Amino acid sequence: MITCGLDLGAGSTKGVLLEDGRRIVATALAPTRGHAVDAGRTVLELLAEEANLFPGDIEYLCTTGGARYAFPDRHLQVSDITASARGAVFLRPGVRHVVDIGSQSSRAMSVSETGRVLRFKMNEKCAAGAGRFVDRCAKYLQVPLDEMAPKALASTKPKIISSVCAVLAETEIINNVAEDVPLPDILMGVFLSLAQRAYVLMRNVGIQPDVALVGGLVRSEAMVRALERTVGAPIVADPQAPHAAAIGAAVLGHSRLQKLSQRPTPLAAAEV
Amino acid sequence: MTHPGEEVEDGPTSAREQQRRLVEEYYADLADAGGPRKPVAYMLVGGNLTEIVRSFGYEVVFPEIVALNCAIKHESLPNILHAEAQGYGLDVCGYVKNDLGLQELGGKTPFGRIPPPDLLVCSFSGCYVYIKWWEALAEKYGCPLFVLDVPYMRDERPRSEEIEYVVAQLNEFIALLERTTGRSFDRGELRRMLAHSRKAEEGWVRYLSAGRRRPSPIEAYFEAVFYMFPINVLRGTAAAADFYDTVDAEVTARVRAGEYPVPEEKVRLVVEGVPPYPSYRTFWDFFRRWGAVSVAATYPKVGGLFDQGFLHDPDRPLESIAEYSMAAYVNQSWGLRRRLIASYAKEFEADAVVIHGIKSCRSFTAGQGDLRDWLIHEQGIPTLYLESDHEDPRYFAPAQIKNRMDAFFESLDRRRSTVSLPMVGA
Amino acid sequence: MTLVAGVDIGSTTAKCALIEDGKVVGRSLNPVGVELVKDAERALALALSDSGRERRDVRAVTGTGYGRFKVTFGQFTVTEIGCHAKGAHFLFPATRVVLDIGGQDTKAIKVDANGVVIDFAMNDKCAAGTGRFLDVCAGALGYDVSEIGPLSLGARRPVKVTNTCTVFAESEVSSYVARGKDPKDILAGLYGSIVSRSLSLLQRVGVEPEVTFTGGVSRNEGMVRTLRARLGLPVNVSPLSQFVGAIGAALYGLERLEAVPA
Amino acid sequence: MVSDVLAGADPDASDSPPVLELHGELEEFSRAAPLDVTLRLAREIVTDPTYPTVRAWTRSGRSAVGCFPVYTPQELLHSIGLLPVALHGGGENVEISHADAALGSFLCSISKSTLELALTARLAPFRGFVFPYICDVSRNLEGIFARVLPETPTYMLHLPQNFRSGATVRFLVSEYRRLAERLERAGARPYAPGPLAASIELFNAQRSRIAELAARRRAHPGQISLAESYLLRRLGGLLPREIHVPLLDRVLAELSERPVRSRDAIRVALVGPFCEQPSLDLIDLLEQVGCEVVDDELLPLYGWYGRIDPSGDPLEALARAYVESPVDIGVRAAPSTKGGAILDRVEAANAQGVIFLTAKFCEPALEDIVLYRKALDRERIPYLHLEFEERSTSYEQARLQLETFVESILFD
Repeated sequence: MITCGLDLGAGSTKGVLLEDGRRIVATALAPTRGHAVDAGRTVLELLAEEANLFPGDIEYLCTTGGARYAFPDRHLQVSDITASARGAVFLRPGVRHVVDIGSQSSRAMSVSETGRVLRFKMNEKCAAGAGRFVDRCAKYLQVPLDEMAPKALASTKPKIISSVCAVLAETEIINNVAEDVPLPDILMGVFLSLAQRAYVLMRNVGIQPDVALVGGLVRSEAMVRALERTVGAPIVADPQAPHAAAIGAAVLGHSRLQKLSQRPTPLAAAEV
Repeated sequence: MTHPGEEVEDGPTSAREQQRRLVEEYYADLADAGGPRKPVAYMLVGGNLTEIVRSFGYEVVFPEIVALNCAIKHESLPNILHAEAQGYGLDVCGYVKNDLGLQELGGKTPFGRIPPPDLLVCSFSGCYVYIKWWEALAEKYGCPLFVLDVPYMRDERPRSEEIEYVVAQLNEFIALLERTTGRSFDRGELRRMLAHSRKAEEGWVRYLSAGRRRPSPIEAYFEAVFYMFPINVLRGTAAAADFYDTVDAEVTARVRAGEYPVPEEKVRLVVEGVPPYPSYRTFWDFFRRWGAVSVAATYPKVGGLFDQGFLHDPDRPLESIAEYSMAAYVNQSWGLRRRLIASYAKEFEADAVVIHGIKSCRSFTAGQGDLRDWLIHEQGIPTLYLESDHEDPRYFAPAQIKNRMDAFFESLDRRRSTVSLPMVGA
Repeated sequence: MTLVAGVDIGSTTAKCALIEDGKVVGRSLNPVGVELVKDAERALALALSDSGRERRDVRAVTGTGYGRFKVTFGQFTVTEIGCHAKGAHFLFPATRVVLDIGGQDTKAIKVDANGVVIDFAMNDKCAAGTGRFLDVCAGALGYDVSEIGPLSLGARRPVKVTNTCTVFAESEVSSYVARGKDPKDILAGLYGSIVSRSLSLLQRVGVEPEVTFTGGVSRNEGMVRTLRARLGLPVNVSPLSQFVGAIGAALYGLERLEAVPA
Repeated sequence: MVSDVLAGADPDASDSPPVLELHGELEEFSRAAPLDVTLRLAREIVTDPTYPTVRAWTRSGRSAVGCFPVYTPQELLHSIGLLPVALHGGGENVEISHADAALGSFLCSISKSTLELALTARLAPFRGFVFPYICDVSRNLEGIFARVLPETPTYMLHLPQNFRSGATVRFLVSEYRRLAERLERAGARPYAPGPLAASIELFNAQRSRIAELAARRRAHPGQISLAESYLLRRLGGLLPREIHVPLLDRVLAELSERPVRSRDAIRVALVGPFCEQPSLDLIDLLEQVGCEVVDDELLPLYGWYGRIDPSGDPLEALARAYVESPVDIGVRAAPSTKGGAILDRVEAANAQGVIFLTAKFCEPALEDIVLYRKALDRERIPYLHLEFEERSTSYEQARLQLETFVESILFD
């Protein structure tokens, strides 16, 4: 039984193929570039190629992410919060708290042992607490994005940014530069500021170990360290975590498919 | 000049020393958990009932004042973040979040631990959030909650039916205190306390009216804030009454010695609004750079409009308490507030008005933009509007505030056609 | 025959104007990085080479903008609010209201007949409605901010842009793009949103003719048209509108020199 | 007595207006029309910030008074010959360009848009305004109105917060008398007990019809959508009640013939939008994502009390009804505890979860939520908190969170 999870995000589109709800047989990623449907189809082709399957072998397709309704060839769509929680618990069954620092919003979720969302909270007011903040800082400080984290890790006295506006925070950073604050301290300050904002969300839903970080920034070691330092607990950062939402969608797709196959109703009836 | 607990930079004076000692003693008494402690009533500053509860042997805690003490000592943010983790949103009053965060964290303040309440008195005078705040405390502590409903002040003087309503509630409050303490109401004791209050209030009014002098020997906003402590917290005691004698003597001495809040008074201001406590000193410095002195301010009136004649009267105890409660500054309708500010500007010969809006305080702040408009366009008074927060350091942007203040004082300066730009590094 | 310089260090660009005998004789504009003192020096050097003058000819340098304290080689500093007022008055003597939309803030300034500030209002809580807002949203549309000026002309059904947060507005724009909206209509919606925030600031100081529009965003034709339409008034825009702050600063320095002879 | 009032007759015939003269929209609403036509018209009226029904009413020289939410003694205003009209801000169609300057940045949309309407002359049909003390912003707004519309009487109605004092009813009666005196100039006649008793009966009739509508929705959720029932309630604050009551009678009759849809949805209580109202799109979204709203705080004005007996002193009866009301919302000191109140509500409505839908910057709501949450957490009842603003066209964030909430209850 092959189910597919497709996470149609604003920046990139991610997909996974799951066999019998247990084993990931393929993962793929493509930039979205404003064309979610095309990116989704590309990812499907990549997945099929990697798993050596025909796209038709996929029995159930569940979409998630901002463009989850835009993709026509789906059986079901679920919210990316629901999906990333399921995905995080699939990857690490001990996880009870998931924090997702995405490009435009951050979310914290407390989850059950099956990955069901018990409570969640996302930043709504202002985007200062989201990953895009890091991109903008990189641009402003003229540091390539992939060098942000290694440089930040050299920090000894990080300078935390207090402004709640992502744009005005840049002014604060520039002031720090003008005041000769060392670059690593400014960079680490950026990650710590993000971590602190995430921590407010996390405390709001209640923190229980294990805590997992998902979303794009999970690849940044500085982000993981900053979060560990702020939370005062180890953070699970699975290498597959950027695909957590796609994985969760595939997992939910699998359980839905199982339920449907117990009934005589043909699959087409479940299409939305 | 300094504030409760801050290091003195400009050399101590007797009033400041005495004030600091009063603050320390007050917190020390509260923290004294060793012996049998006095029962504690939590109360709000505006239109408070200090004398009544003190006459029943209660000590009083004002969480607003605790909150400002935390903020000025840069200790408010952890409390605020703790409250946000409990679910209080970004836009909730900073005082509320500081207090409820602090309560959850065990009552620790920069001056010592404050005890939990035995009685909650919600003097609902001038701020709706008071009700919400006291409901939360009541749910946490399960102690009796008394809501004193104080009608909003819409006429120059309270109306008879309003006074009757408040007095009826005060009598019900006294009956509650008799039940909770097992003591009977001692009218004589209340009168003695009100006599102390009266003396303190008259001294406080004398101090504030010194701003009429040119140059002003007092700083009616920044300095007054710490001289407010006895009038708001210790009212009803002899210590509060005596404190203002010391202040009197100090003001007289300053005038004699020619010592003023700034070396050369260049701009006389009326200041409206709650101070940005987390950046109190930085904010004050922005004024001093320009030789600006507050000669009158509305914030020192949050505890009572004594200068408008709303003084406690031992011969009319409950009636005068009712009138005093209604006349709390923030309980004044906008029409009354506007007229008061304009009258300060006129009587204290101010050059301009500075309004400091508080992001998380709707009671004080909603409508200050309209006030600004009225002062500029109908009263012809140059007015500057600034915005930050009274508790939350995240909302004080020094560069932005300084920029606005510099621009404002530059333009005031130029309008008087004196060219005196500060030099680089000034 | 006094040559004076004004150096305006903003959040995104450094500008310099040289003034002599009531004329702008040199100017420069360059992006700012992380070394503001050097950026300020470069601004002056570029303006000097633009004018063909020497550093020693300059009698006074006045710094303005949020980085005014980084013009360490200058004699005076003035806030950009005073400078925009003075500069606008210099370019359009009948100016009574100045609207300056810069990289991170927007200001409405009321001036008297002599170009002295009477009142001003600025955006406070965030960068909504500033030049940066436009910058980011242009990016979301796949354009550089310098290209989008004429693009909204001919919009038929401007979209409604309601998000106040620059970063969220970016995603709102992206979602309009994804829904296949005409970029013309999206831009027109953005201009409408920025202008309506600006109007709110203008209301605070009171609108009366003449209105002069300054700052980087005033170079955008679509914005100027939208502002004119919404105000129902003519709006002055000088070809030097990005230099208004620097011009004002230079003039302040001149005034100071005249008041206090060397 | 109601039928007398509806027919335009009045017990104090000497100083009462003659039969209702109807124009424009008023005429349309008084005609029998199919439900969908009524709802379409209602949607237009409710989202039109220029108050067409009020303009129609005032065209023949009658006066209307604008009432800021949440509670105003409309019966009293009606009895002195005024049409009490609920002010609910500007909705999504009013752009704020003047009001920000007067009020400040960190304030709810309804205060800003209501002031914007005043500053742009769209409240010109009103002859007076009442601002109840439901929060500091409403209270302060009165002072700004008094300055910007100096010719129009305004009143800040002090709604008492001490519900235990023996003196509260007497004080509230004095407040009501002051209110009537203040608006007498705008009204047709001074306060008198007879007309008030008649007005109370009219509003009793309106409340009973609205309660009936709510009961129908509870019994057959699929028969009428939340947005539809909300629209019908909203109309009640915009139409003369003499028109609204028969209109609801016609609606109730027609509803019985509507087919009952059934669908798979979670039952939720909607808490928080008591003053500023979410847009119709947002209300629809709740149902679209799979929520069945079984209890809500939308337009709480009608649920303040049931029937008031106007015999005796009707003014005292009105004041007593307010003071003794069991309503427990953010702008009233809690009769018991907030935590207990939310659990009672969830149980009474048999809800599976709670959605807190609060206006941005609405401080009373934001503060209550924490107490509500603690109680819900203890009982493991799921909840979701969303903030909304009037002028918002994009609901992607709201949809994402609502779907997550529904999914968290639907999927194991």
